[in-house]
Amino acid sequence: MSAHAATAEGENYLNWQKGIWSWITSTDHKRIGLMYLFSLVTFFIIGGMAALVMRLELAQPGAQFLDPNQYNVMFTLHGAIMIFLFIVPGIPAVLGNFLLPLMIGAQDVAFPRLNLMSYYVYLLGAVMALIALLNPIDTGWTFYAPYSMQTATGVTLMTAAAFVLGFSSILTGLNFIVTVHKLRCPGMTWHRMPVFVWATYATAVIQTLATPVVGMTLVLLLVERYFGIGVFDPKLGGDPVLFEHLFWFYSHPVVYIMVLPAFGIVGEIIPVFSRKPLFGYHMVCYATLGIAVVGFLVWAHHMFVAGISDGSAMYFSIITFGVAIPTAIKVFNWVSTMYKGSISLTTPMLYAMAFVFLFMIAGTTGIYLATLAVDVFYHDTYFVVAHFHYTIQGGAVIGLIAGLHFWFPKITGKMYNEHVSKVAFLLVFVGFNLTFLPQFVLGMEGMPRRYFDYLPQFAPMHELSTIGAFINGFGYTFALVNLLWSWAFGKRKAEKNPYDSLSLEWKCDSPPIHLNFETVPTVDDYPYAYGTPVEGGGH
Amino acid sequence: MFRYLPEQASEVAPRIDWLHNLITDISVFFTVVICGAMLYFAFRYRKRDGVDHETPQIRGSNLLEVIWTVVPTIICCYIAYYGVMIYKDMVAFKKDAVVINAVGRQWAWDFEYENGKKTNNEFAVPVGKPVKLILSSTDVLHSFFIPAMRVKKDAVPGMFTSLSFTPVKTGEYTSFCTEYCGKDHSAMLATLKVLPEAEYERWLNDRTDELLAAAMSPVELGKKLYAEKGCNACHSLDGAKIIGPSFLKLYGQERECESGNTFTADEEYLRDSILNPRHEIVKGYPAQLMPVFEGQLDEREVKGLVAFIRSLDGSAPVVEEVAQEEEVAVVDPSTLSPEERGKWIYENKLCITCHTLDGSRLVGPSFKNAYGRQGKLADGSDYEANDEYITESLRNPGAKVVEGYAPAMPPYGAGQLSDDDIAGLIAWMKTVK
Amino acid sequence: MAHDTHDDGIYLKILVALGVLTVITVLASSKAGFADFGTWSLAVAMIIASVKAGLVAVHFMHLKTERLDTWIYVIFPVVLLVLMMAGVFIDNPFRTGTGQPDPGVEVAAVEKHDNHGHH
Amino acid sequence: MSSHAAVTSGPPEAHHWDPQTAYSGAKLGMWLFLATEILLFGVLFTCFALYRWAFPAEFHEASGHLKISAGAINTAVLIFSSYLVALGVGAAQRGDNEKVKKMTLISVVCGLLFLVIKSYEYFGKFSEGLFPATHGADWVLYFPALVLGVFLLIAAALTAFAFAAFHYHEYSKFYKYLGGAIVVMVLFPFLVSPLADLLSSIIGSVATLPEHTHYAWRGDGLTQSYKMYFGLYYAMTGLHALHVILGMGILFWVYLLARRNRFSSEYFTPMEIGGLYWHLVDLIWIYLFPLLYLID
Repeated sequence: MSAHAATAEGENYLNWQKGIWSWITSTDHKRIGLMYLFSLVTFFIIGGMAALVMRLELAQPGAQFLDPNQYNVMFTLHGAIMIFLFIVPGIPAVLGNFLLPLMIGAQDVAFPRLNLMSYYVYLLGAVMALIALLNPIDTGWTFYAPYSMQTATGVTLMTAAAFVLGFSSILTGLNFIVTVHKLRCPGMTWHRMPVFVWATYATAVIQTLATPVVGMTLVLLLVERYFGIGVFDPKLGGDPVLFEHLFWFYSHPVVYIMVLPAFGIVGEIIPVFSRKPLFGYHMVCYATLGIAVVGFLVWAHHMFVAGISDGSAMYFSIITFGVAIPTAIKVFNWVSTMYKGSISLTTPMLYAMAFVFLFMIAGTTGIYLATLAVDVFYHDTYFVVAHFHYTIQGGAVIGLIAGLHFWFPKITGKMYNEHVSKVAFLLVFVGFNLTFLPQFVLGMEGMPRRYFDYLPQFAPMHELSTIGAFINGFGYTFALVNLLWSWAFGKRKAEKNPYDSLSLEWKCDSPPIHLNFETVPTVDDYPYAYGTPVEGGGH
Repeated sequence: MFRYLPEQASEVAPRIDWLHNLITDISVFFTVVICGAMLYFAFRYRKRDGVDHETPQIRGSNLLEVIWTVVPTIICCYIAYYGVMIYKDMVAFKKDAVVINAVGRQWAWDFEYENGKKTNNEFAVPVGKPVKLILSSTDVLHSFFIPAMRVKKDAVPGMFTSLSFTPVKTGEYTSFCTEYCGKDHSAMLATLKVLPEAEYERWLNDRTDELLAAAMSPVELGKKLYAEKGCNACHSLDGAKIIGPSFLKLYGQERECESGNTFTADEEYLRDSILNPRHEIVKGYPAQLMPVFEGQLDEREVKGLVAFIRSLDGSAPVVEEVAQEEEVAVVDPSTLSPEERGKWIYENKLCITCHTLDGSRLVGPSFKNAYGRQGKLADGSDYEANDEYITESLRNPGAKVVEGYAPAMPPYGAGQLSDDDIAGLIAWMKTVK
Repeated sequence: MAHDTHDDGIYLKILVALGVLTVITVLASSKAGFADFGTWSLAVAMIIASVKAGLVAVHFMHLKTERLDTWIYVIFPVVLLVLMMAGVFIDNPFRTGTGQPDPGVEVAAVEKHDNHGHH
Repeated sequence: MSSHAAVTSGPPEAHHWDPQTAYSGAKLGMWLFLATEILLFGVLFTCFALYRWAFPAEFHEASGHLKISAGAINTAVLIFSSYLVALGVGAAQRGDNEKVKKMTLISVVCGLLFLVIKSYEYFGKFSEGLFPATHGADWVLYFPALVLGVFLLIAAALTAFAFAAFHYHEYSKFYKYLGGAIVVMVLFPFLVSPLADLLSSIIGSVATLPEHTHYAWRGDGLTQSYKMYFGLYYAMTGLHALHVILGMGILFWVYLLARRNRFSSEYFTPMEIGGLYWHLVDLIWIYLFPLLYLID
């Protein structure tokens, strides 16, 4: 490593170069991570608005202020924006970009300019998605054939936007895989890497290998809409179930792109605030890779009633349980980490513990949907809506916010206000549960999803859910505003390692200098060696 | 707890509910144990007065890892096995099943029986005998879901799919479309009537509405099809544009199409627009939306629709009554005994959608031994379900709402229920035990 | 940079091998060649193509000198491709459509079925 | 793709890793990109495999239309160019820039020859009426999308040149290119509709279909699955041709580097990367040729 100009006192990646130009042409993984953060939060707000409008409409049976077409547009935009523009880039693009090089002792990702290019490809996709709002699409985020072939609404632009965003996701994944393989600092063997790096690596594998499949499927959809090449439309001899196969071959692994990084973050937070090593570190790492690999085998559990053969339905039902087991192992390991620890209930720890509770509900409700006979009843009902909100919102979004709070001192160099953030946590937790527990009940009562209007018997639960949705929305705004306020006007400076973590990213300054480390760090043990060694403590 | 599943009306429902409740119990147990342990650890080993105390460096234990890998695997295998076994019985081929063709189309279900009887958004099956629905779709994906029977299958255009169940309880059950299919996806409901054997046979061979249709004048047939085939979802009768052009004063108008050529809306143009709507799209209207009716409507039905459209020249104001079943019903309530009248009112005046007979709660309280029931009202005062209370609850339900129930019941004025009707209802409710 | 300089001889041998295999695959087809493998023509064509692809990958693309991590990201996508096709092909050919007796699923008589000892 | 130090002076490039790991990192990155290409084509292979199983007779009959001679020549052309590129990589490793220039140039010419043969085949099919036309009157439907694509390509190219200029510190050229990109993107909303109408009227008159049937193919009277074979044929060979063009672009970029004799035994990564991509393009055609042309 060639030497570089010694950094002046108080100079860090935020202030070493001034001006907007230095930001938008910066190939520094930390600045790119922040640019992603602000883009993602804006789309989180847009997607959240669509959700609140839907919940207002559904508060009472009968049409309130939307007509069916507008409602269909709302739930499609909520789905498409939240998934393609917020949560799929989500944790890997923000915290992955910011922390991966720091955690493995590198100065930057493997291909810095490719990293900047993938941000601009993301922006291009985002611009196309915003233009697509003018003639909004109403096919649902799944673009199922043959409706997406026949509807006159603007399917083209939103599908093209999804393709471009997929391309950005591939480039980020590719970048991270090469970074983890080639840029680990001396001593950082695979078994000394933090769990968040394992999770980001597993996510990068899925991003790189699953996204091309949906990219090609969406291109085939567009080509069929315009050139009449009959691959999915039954009028042209195609098979709509084939579209479902190809779509879900990507869309199931994508849910692991969303949730695996959150597992990584919780695996980082709990040991630090329990002052205890992460229990069963090796099992947690292998479970992460296990989920990523088995995630590719199970896609047709979304299609049990789609008309696939009974034999394949039985296969996919049985193999889907293979994903439930590694997830259970992870939860057991997190809770065992807290045994005999010295636990301080800071905000990140509260979010991590809330994550464990919410993911218990998410995981166990997944068992219903994996069981063939029960999924025939539950498929496409509100039970599924509640399940995937518990996994995505209860899992990935809570994980992202926990990560933002935990690494806030490292990113900004300041401390956030602890009390305000705890109030915000309470609002988020209560609001989220109040929104989606009633939806489990709706699912049990057999209410289908994507319904503009419903029978009076479902009314009470929808009222509860709408109230919960607004508390939830307010809770998130409150939490994010608190972070923004503390960054802009916060007085309390954060020292280098406020929580005495052993992980590498806390060895550099907060906020870190442009090239992360003054001298190349070396590592001789995994970053969870807290507490005094005891015999029989395992390796 | 968490028992919210709808009533078990098919042979396989108890087994599915058994498996469902088994998973519920296991899930609740593990969630309570794990989150309880987490909270206990957080409290028991909390950091006291700001200083971290000694913590053992336990990195892991292979024994524990093996245990919590093997135990969940065993549980998962058990659940997966029964999930597959019950499904296998659900889809197994049943020799003498009643076969019904169910065709989904944008926003309605058409049923056809083996003896040629066709019904719209409603079908009946005999209790106790297996039923097989052969599903198909004429346009986009739909899905046929009967919650009470615990069955669901997508209706995929271009291929057949089938679902089978064996109803064990008579009654009326709602079925939903659960695969998103466009504008009125949420209005695409069908009613399943499970009838005793004899009544089913009578219903199957009761072709009165088809005879009625045969005797109908073309304009009346056209009006009936206008409602039944879902034309009203897109074409209005009062000149307003919903999605397609309004039928008011349509006949004889000049129609300028996207392809540039213009037509006068005569019989030929209307006939072609109904059977192959996508050939000529009028300027300003979305293409590719109207379903193709060729092969759906026979010649006589098309002539009826055309005659109906021709009759809308704005001279006679057309009151669009939604085809109410009651009018066509053979039964005249006044001829029945009070108890039978009460039962008939219960089934046909929509009480059934909110009040059950088996004690389970829907939107309103169950009618099972409701007469004479005492309890608390929302405002805390007590109530006793005697004659005056029931009459008032019907005429002005908002006055006294039972605690814990939503004030969602519509008032039944003199126009809907006469005093004799209410007396019959009260008499019948006394018999509901 | 220590790496063995490929002498061009190997590449020529590979070129010849590929040419020969191409000729074989053309002759082995019923359209242009004379051999008619009937239903097996797809399998034969795919085997020959895979051999050619293997030659290109190992020699031209220097997979021979690559370490394990590159090999993983060559094998894994091919496995995923096979998985995708397998998933589609255990579904389409076995759809029972109108619920005719599915060969795999035995016929359930109408009377009460013994359902594995629970209520 | 390489992150090697810029030849000219300027702000310290974050060459944060030594040339050996940079080389192996670039190769791993390229292999990952090839993995995505394999899966991209994999979707088309899956669709083809399914519909060939579903409609064997029509696919057999339809594949009779293809000229096996053209396919065989194309296979030979691609294999030969793949051989040349392999020689080029060997030459680059020895720092022999002259040979690299020759090899890459001939390969680009081979790619061109491939495209010529391909277009000859395509127009042969068009004349037989096997042309995937869209719904009659809506032929103009996708011209705005085409125009949008062209604008985006121009804007993207200009920004790419701007970055290149920025990288080599020619700031004057950098502002020129970036200004051009912004102007193009600003003009786009005003120009798109009139331009689309203009384009559609010129081409529309030529391509309008005799009758306005929905999803009508020129070769009417063919069964749906017959048309589907050609739909998949155009999709697979079209996407492959696009990748041939991309490969030619990369090889030409390597040619430019060789012209500035940048290659030495220490630094030849671009040639290696370009070679990997070209070999993949050849590898995919090795599978396409028997699947589409030979099997019955």
